[in-house]
Amino acid sequence: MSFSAAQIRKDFPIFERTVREGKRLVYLDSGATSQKPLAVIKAESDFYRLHNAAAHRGAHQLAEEATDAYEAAREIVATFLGAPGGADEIIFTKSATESLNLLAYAIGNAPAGNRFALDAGDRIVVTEMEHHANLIPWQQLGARTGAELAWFSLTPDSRLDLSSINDVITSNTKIVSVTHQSNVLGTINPLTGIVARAHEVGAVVILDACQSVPHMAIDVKELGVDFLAFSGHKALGPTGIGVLWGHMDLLNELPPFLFGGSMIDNVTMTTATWAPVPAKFEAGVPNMAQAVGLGAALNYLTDLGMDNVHAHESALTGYLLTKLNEIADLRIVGPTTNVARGAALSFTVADFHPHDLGQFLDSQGVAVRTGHHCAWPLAKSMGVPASTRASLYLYNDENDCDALVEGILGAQKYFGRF
Amino acid sequence: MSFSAAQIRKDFPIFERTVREGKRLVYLDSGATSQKPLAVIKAESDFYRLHNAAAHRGAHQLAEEATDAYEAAREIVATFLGAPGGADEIIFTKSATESLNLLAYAIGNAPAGNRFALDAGDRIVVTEMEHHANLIPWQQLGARTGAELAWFSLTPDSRLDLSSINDVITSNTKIVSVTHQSNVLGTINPLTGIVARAHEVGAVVILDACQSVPHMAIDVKELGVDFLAFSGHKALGPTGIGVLWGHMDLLNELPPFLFGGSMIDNVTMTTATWAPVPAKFEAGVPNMAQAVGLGAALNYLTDLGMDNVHAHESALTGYLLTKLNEIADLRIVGPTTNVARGAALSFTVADFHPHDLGQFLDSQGVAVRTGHHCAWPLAKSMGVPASTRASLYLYNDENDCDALVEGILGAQKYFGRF
Amino acid sequence: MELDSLYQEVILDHYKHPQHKGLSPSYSAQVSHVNTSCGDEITLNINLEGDLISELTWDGQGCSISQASVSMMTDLLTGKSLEQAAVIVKSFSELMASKGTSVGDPLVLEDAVVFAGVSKFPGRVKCSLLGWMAFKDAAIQAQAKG
Amino acid sequence: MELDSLYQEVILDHYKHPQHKGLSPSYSAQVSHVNTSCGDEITLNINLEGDLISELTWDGQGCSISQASVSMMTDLLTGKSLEQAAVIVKSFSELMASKGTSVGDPLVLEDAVVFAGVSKFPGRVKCSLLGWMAFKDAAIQAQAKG
Ligand SMILES: Cc1ncc(COP(=O)(O)O)c(C=O)c1O
Ligand SMILES: Cc1ncc(COP(=O)(O)O)c(C=O)c1O
Repeated sequence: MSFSAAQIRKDFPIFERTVREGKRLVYLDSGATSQKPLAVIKAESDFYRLHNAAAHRGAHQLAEEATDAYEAAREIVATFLGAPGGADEIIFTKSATESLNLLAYAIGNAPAGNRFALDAGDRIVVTEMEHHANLIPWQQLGARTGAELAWFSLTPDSRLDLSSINDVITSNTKIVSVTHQSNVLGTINPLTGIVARAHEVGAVVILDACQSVPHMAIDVKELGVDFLAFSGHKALGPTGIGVLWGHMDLLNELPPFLFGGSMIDNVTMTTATWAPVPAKFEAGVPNMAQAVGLGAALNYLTDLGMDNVHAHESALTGYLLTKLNEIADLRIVGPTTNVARGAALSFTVADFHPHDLGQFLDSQGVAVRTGHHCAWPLAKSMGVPASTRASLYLYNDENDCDALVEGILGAQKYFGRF
Repeated sequence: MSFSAAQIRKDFPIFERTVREGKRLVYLDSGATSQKPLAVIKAESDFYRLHNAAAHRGAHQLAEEATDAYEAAREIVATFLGAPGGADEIIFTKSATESLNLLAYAIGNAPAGNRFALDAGDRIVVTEMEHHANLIPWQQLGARTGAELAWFSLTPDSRLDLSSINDVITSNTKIVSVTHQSNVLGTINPLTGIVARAHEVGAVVILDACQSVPHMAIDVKELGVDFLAFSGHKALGPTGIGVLWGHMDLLNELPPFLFGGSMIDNVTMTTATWAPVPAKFEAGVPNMAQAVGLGAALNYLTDLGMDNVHAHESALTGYLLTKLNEIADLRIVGPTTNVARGAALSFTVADFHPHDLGQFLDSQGVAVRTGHHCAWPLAKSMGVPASTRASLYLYNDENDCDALVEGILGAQKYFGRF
Repeated sequence: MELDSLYQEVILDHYKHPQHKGLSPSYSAQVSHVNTSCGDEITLNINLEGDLISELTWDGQGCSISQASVSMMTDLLTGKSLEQAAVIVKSFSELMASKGTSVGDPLVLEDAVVFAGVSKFPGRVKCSLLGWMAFKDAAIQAQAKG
Repeated sequence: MELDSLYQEVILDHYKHPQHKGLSPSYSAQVSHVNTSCGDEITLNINLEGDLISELTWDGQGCSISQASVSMMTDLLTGKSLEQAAVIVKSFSELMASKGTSVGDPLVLEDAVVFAGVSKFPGRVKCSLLGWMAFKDAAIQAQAKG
């Protein structure tokens, strides 16, 4: 079966609508959130229609069915990521943002003697291309514990500067948290050296995989990282669901984050002990329908084959890069060649403000994102306070890329006339 | 229009199915989670089908529509609660559990000088009937800050013992966090005296309204509390959405909890400042579809009229209490009269274990919950390690109550034969 | 009635007349386990003579399934070697994970094969296993000491 | 084309030829505001003589809408009293909240009524208001000092 974006689009109800007075929807904002196939929408609504009850709680058939549906979703995620410890290593959160904050707070809760306990002599390492969600939690953890924050800066061609890796990941480094793929630059970071150095000094490696899990085959064993976070809504799944994966032995030692029902072992008025992983990290009635929807999304992706998805996006990225490089006054913010880069393409055009460019594109039915893309320090360090980002996914094709290019040329004409 | 549970049930697709080999579904577990009307299921799926995009982010029509839908939901919640400061006082979380943890962590983040800053000289007050979600976060905050945890115990008739209120809410009390209605006992707590005393000593009052917001008209101004938390899924809404309401001046002073995109004002590699409320408390791409679904749920309730819902449940509670009181060896765990109590009815029957009783009821199509209902300290203090709970909602009627009673009598026969 | 496959007579019999209930005054190891979802509790004393389980006694409260299961287990494992016990525990765990697809090996599990019916009820599997998990734990602790 | 109601000539004119751009060396108050969703920034200097806004200067970067809006605002408010300015700011804020339903009062807003077109684009309302919010802030600070 050959990969057909046109065919795939038929699975996504939103493409039946038009925008801005009858224009075809050219959705190039999947880096912010992806569209949802009918199978996902239906999985979520079928849960409510047929099986809705509180998982792990009621003593009745619906509760059993809800529990089965929720736990089956956990299995799907574990398989999708290749979790060595199976489904129990999968923790459902509301988003990648929560997953990363969970880690930062849980580490902050670690008592002295716990392997995660941090103090003023320790270091946390990130990169200059982090999304705010993988930067500010660590700034704050640093502020609370006294640990110092350090980071990899970038080379002129938008890659991590690993030349002085041993000076960044120092022997007192406890945490290294990096993005797999930049949501702005599209850069895919090489992990092997970082993982090796981090483990050499006894640090854990946390991967922000928001922009990779939806787009390429991931096997956490191969990556060698210790924790991984992603959001369902960027991977064809519902809003309100995220994932944290971690090695079982680390999750066992990590203190809990949110406290409440279902995460306890025993409770008195003044003390509490914790349930085994993953329950320990899932307080309260879970976001069951959303987990089930995410399961359907990952099944949809698996049926297509993640290697096929990736190949499609890669080819399309190459196509669009070539086209964009041909536009006068257009500057790509990120790698200009199609090597170790994903399908997020940010750029500026002459001195048109991205907000104006985005507005013109919108008037043509082309949906992009503009601004600093929640990576303000990166924007500042690149001297590009704002840019326009087109991000591609499995339902996009060359027509969409052409529409973008035409839109940019149209904007040059439209704003040029003044 | 008279209130007809039979008519209302037609709006809930799940009642079209049967359980356990063709039995009618008698759903008496709404205290754990409510069923969903079609309007809610459709609101969530329509969001994905028609308007899905990242709110507050994209520069395109879909993003505008998604933002409008999400913010409209905030307005609906504000109106539903009578928030004096309007929609900006409504913070969307994933659940009541997150709302309460948000408060505990944010308070823990307060620097010296901030009105929320806690230390070893301070006291936090809860009650003995709290759900784990409104107990353990405060235990942990106490452990982190040195603040002492104190609580109201219960009278023999399952009410808060307020006789020594001034000894419980002492002048060094900073936080008073109480449940509006016990999810086990059904007891509705009187708030006036607690609020008056708390405010007299300068403490803030936090209300766990999980079991009241779905069942009665709520006006936060009349209640006089400072913060209120509830979960959407118990109020006909989707899973994965919760609410925290707070007075604007308090929310302004409260430090943030989760860190990431959309909650910032300015960010450098080492520092960050915060956006205005409510954005400050909503990091990341929000659970938009779930917020929209919650909006539809509250609209559905408003259309019926919360006073009508409450009157219906109250009458039904009275009916069921009378019937249960007639059963030999049945002991109500909670107030035995229909005064200041909601529609959660827990009980034990002779020395049948609740798990066995619940199993028999399930075989008859009657869905109840058994166990300690996430309020283990309460269960222990009442000497009832586990009980069976029937909880009623707007779609239940006398037939459902009769089915429960018949089921209990059947269980007595079934287990009695041995 | 499907329920009858859960509440089989031998199960209710053990529930009404629990075996080995009442804790021995001395023990090689003592453990307490709870079922956090329903609050069921059990305390188990194990006495070892060398490799032999000379005595297993327990106390606790819970539903018919958890109580009958621990009662049957103490019957079954008393007098066995730790190796034999491990085989039985493994066989029981597998039965309980079978979701009603296995009938259990009567040569290994004896009367406890009636729990095949329980394995169809996912909400009750935990109840059945409460005592067995406590045993596993107690055996490890007793060996560690001994 | 609907877009034309957003990008009206007078707006693009102010964008290309911003008025009062370049910060005055001295000021009664100086404020900096950012639009956090797109990173637009503006610094505004206000000079008061008694109750009179004698000078408004600014610097910054941003989209055509935010830049044109601050440029027009400085034109409009310079020479006005703080009371008059408050009336104009209120009128402009109301126009921007109107979602395209108001045409604006030309007697109060003069050229700035062209922003009626912008009010139809919810994503751009924040851009239009950036400078005006800065002004409100600066006026308060200047008065507090004076
Ligand atoms: C009184 C009370 N508080 C808190 C909660 C926690 O709600 P959730 O699990 O939806 O976060 C519940 C329900 O489980 C409850 O009944
Ligand atoms: C690289 C990266 N990390 C983290 C996030 C945060 O994800 P979410 O907003 O879904 O929590 C995003 C997307 O917004 C992202 O692109």
